[in-house]
Amino acid sequence: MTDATIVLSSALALPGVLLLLCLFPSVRARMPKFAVIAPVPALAAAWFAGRDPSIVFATHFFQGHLALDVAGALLLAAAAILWICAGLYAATEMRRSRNAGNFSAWWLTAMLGNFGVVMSADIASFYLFLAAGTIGAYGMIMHTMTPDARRASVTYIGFALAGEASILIGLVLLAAASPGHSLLIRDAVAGLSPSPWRDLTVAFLALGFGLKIGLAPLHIWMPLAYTAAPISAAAVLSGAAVKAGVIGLIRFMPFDAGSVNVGTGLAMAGIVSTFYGVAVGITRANPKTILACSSISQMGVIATLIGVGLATANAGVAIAAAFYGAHHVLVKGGLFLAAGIGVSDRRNRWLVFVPATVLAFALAGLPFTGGYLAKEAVKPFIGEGAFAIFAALSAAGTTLLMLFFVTRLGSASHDPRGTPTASGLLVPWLATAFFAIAIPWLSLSLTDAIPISEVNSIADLWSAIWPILIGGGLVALWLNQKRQPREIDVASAADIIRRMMTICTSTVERAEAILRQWQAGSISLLAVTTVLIVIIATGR
Amino acid sequence: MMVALIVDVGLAILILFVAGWIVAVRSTFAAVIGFVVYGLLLSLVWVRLWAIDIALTEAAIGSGVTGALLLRTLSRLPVEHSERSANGSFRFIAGLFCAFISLAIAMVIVALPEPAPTLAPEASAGLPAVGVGNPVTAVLLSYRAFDTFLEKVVLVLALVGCWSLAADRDWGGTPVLWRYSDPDGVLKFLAQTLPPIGVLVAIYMLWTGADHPGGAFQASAMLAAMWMLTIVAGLMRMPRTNDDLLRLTLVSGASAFLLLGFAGFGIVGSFLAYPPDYAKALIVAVEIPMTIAVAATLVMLVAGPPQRRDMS
Amino acid sequence: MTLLLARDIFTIVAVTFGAFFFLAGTVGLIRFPDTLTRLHALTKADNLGLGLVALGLLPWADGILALKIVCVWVLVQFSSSTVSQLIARLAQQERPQA
Amino acid sequence: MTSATLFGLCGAILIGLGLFELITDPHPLRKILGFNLLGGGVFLVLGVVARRGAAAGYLGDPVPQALVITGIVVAFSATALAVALVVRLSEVSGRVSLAYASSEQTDSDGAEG
Amino acid sequence: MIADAATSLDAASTHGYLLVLAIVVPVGGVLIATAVGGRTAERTAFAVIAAGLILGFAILLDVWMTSRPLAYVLGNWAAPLGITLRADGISAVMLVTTALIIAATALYACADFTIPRDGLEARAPFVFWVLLLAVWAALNTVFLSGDLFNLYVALELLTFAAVPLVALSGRAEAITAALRYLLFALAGSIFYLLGVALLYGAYGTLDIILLHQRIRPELAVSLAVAMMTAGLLAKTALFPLHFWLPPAHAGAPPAASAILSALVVKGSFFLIIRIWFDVLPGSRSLAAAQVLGVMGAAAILFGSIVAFRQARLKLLIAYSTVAQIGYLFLLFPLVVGFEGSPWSATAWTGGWIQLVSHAFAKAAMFMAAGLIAQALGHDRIDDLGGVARALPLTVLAFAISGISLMGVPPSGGLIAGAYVIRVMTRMLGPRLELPTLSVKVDRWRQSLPLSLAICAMLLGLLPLQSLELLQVGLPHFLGSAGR
Repeated sequence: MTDATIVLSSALALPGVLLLLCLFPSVRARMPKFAVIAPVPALAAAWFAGRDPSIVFATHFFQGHLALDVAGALLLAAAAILWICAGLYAATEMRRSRNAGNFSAWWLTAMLGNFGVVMSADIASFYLFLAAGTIGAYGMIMHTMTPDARRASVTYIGFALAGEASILIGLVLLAAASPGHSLLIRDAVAGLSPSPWRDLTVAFLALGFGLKIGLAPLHIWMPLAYTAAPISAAAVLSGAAVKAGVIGLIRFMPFDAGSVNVGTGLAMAGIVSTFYGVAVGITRANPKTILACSSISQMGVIATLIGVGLATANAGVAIAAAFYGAHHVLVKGGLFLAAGIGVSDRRNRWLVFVPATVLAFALAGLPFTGGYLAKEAVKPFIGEGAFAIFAALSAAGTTLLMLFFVTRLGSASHDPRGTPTASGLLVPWLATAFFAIAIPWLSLSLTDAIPISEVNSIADLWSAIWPILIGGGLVALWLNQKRQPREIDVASAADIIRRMMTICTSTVERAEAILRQWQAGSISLLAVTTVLIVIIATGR
Repeated sequence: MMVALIVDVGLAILILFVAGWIVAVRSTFAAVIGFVVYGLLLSLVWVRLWAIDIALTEAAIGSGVTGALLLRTLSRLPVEHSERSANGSFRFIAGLFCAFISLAIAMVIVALPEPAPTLAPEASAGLPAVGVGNPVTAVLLSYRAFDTFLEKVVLVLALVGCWSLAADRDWGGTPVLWRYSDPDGVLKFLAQTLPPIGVLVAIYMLWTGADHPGGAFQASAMLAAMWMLTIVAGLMRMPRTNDDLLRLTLVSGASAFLLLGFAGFGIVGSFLAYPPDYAKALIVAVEIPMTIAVAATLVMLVAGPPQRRDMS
Repeated sequence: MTLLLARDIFTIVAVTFGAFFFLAGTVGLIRFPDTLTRLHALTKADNLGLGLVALGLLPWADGILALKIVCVWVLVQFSSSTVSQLIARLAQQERPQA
Repeated sequence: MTSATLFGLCGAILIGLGLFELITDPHPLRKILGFNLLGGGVFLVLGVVARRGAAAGYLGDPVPQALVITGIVVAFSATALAVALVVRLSEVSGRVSLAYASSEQTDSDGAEG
Repeated sequence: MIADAATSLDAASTHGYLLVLAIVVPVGGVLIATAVGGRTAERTAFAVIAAGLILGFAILLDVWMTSRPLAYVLGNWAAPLGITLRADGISAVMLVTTALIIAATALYACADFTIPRDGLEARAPFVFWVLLLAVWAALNTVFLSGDLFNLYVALELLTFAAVPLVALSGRAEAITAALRYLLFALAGSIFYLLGVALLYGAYGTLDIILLHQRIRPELAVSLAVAMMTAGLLAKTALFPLHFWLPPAHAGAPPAASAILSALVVKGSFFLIIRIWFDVLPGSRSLAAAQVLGVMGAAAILFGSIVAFRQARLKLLIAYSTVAQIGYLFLLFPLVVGFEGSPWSATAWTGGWIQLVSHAFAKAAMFMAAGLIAQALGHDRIDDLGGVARALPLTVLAFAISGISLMGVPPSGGLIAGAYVIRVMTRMLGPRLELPTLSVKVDRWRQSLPLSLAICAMLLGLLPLQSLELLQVGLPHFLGSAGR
């Protein structure tokens, strides 16, 4: 067993072991504290992999393989840090909850799924961890058991099932086309090009993962889920867990062969949701909802990026998308924590306000923040020609949305009796904010795999700044006209989903009520017999 | 030959008519009576197909005992049952499917290969080793003895299943056949006169079964009929279901087979194989407990689950 | 020769009469008004009908077979008489005024 | 057209009739009758196979004949068990019907068979 | 089997007597238990189980080591006149699976069905123990017999053993369910018998190997196979012929449900496999296989959704059985469709692993559900909150078996597992006060379903290519990968 094997498998083993420990009620009660250290091995693994991008670990995990490339390492590192910080936050947040134990059980499940998805190199284990992540997320969203939470979790699981189904079909097609039925993702994707069902396969996969990252119009579940979930849960879900879709796109899209149709479609959906997120977000009141909408928008950018790469058969987008995503992990996670803390506590309001504003601008790509690097990283692909406009507009939109968020952050919690904020909440938030700014630079210094043109000419800076200024102007205009932002109506959206689900299930049940009768059953016996007779007799 | 064919056609038409009547008639009682008639006609068909053994079995078990069982059941069921019969379209569709299936089978039967494959030569070639003259008996008790063995177990299981439907408090009680008390004892007289003859006939059937049509099943059906007669006439009591002797009798048939099989292991070196020189003796030796066991099982199956009330 | 002819004629006559009685019995079973009369018709068919048929077949059968035929007839007599007794009593219980 | 084939066709029709009765008649006892009709038909087919296999001085192939005898006994056992179930059902629930009475698995049509 | 038809037809293999014993020992148990009754029934059962486990593993070992099927010619009457018993790879695997599950069930059941020490025989225990052995005998015959009519008798044996188990509780619903089950199963087996008759009429033998050699594609064969398949489908309860299953399996006592759901339906499925892959010659009808596959897919979707909507735990598990049966039938289009390619071998192995794993998992689920129902006095899913704290091992067993049902990748994943998740969220769900336990459930009894569930889980992780055992004695329709 190489040390690589140890590192990689321990990254999954530790959360797994803790999860098993949850079976003992006594341990489960104290689990929120233990859960904090669960991501540490994953961080170590990312560090090892990130230090020398040439090496790729591979190990046998039951019948599956684990591997970690640079793209994976970037996302894994960011995710691990966020899981740690949010874990600290959760330990404090859950102090009052009556069944914190169950929460951290779900927490660990989601974490396991998240890390596993990033690290798994074969189709089977990828799918297994994807399912685990979904289950964990479902549990965390449902945790508070309020009506909203139930509705949101039902909606989430409904969409998740649809996504799983689509992904599963894609994976099965992929495996069927795989040469020598090797289940390694790399071989399968490489061997996809001759397959007659290539575009179909890619389309199913893209659809499924697109749903996972909340592309419009498949985004409905996202605002509901993140608004209903506890703060720490919302942070890791929007930050880390959602990246399962991103890594899925990175791993499974055949960039070398390319696929114009699917790529174009994906890019279109990405562009739409980039602006849709902003347009919806600025009409919402609840900061968490606004952040969720911003996630839709940001994921839209990534989808556009990958779509372009797929359409132009440009494999370079993978690493760029990973880099962009890694930045988004920390920023979005951190902002959720900020939204949770709020600015009710007058003493250290600035401790929330100032970093939050910085992060907001970072997301928009303000120079010298990590966000600037992220924008730079994606520029070579969606920075030229028509896409330049798209990039600028998206940056402007992001600015608008995020500044709006900051204002909501202020206005959301103007209660006179501000309760002092526990340092257990404050410290994780500040840490996350710091890493959000630092990690991109850090990783840039660590690896040269990230293609960023080393230029900070005035022109570049200006091209990065003017959209932000436009965004600032827009937000000023927007706030001037005094229209009351709406609380998100969880009911309406969720009820549509629920009605859809109940309709189909109840039709099935009605069918069952008929089939359960002797008459129907026996007549179907006759029918089956007849069909078999005819088919076998004619088929020979 | 022509005459025979005409007779057969008439017989076939008659059977189909009775069957159709069973399906069509409204009263269940009439249907059951029709079924008994159907069984008897069927045994005539077996005679026409030169399968005398089957004819006897069909008449005895297929028609006789089954008929008794069904009539017994009718007397236990509530007469009026509010059953809305299935709606027309359903019956129509079902009829279409059934017609199709019948048609398919008919086509296959007409197209069966000529000359027909048969195992008759092999069966007759094996007879000397078995030592019996009736090939059917040879098949039942030697060539395919394993089937017969399992089928004995099936009978036992059917009885256990039937008993398992008793109420918990009735477990181990006594099943109830008809009880008919007649003042001037006509039935009693019959029940005293007939059984000796019946037992004699049964023994004869069992013995002749080795070389001529007849055999264990027919004999056991006869025994069962006699026993039921005596019970109905009140000459004998129904045994309790937890009576050790009864239990032993019920499993004796299958057990005898089992012992014989292991004896084959020991002597000839193969399960259920007979030593060539005294094979016939062994076969008859197995048939005797088998006959008694089957007879007892038939009676018990007709009588149904045990009960504790009555106890006349 | 004549003996053989006589045997044939005897058989034909006896079986024909037997068949006639069966027919009559069946007709009676269908046509007669109530249980008792039907029973009467039926027993006629059994006794005479079966008896005559058996009688007619006897000359053709050698020893053991003949015995069997007689046995059949006797046994049927036993059972049918008993059964008709029982049925008759049942009918009376149902209709005491009869 | 030999008489064997004739009875074979007869058996085919009997199978259809029995199947029809087994499926369409709501009364369980009638279903059991249907099953026996059906069985009779199948046995008849087997018997026809036996008759056609007449050879080696026998008027029929003894193997299928033996199968029919076994089959008849098995069918009788089945009938006995089914009948016992019907009787028990009427004792317990007072109904003679295959429809469920309980709320749990109530069939949409109450008296369905 | 074809690979060495000649040898297995001529002489019995050296250890062939094991096959006879595997059938005869349970039968003897049935006879003794019936004859003596009382406490002897239970004791006999355990004696037979000990012997049966040894026999099963002995047969498995022999087949594995020699990688040739075992055969035994009964009464020295070789086919076509006589009956031959054979054990190929799949029979051996099924024998062991059956033995293990029966043993676990017996240990589980002796708490419910123990006969009072005063020795007075009671209904339910007597019937249960006798029929448990009978089910076993019937299944072993189904797995081992090489003669189509003998298989018919075995099928009926199975039915007669299973139906009273369904009705054991004596409630009206249970009896109704049992009656429906019996009538439908009888129709199924008569269909099968008709097929047997036609095959004999066409080829004059009932022996599977001889049939495989003589059979030709013609109308008689088509009709026979269609009738047999349809009849067996009815007994296997493949959608849409499943209507009898849920009430029957949910109405029986938990131990009985475990046997019925885990093993009994597998018996008729096994027979379908025999007919399709052993009797039929190389050219199987792909269209028919696809029809089976479509029905299977429908069963998965339908069963899972209806299971998701159930209010009672046992019914939910029963409906999940309907779904799982669907999975088994996906094997047909895959194996037949990829015939000759390595894929078909993988599909074959995967299908069998799925079958065995489902057998363990479903037994475990029903046992767990039985314990929960016993402890809480009900099995309403919505009121299961906090049971995880009361019966941790049981809930763990349920969870693991649920995962192994949904998680054997790439099976239906969440689609199949939605109902499992629902139940688990209920069980782990918030409940401040512990649920009041009407009965105390001791730990070793909880460990039985747990061990079964773990077996199921481990099976799910077996690599698909590495099991040549499952292909011992099969005709060469599979691809080269596994051989």
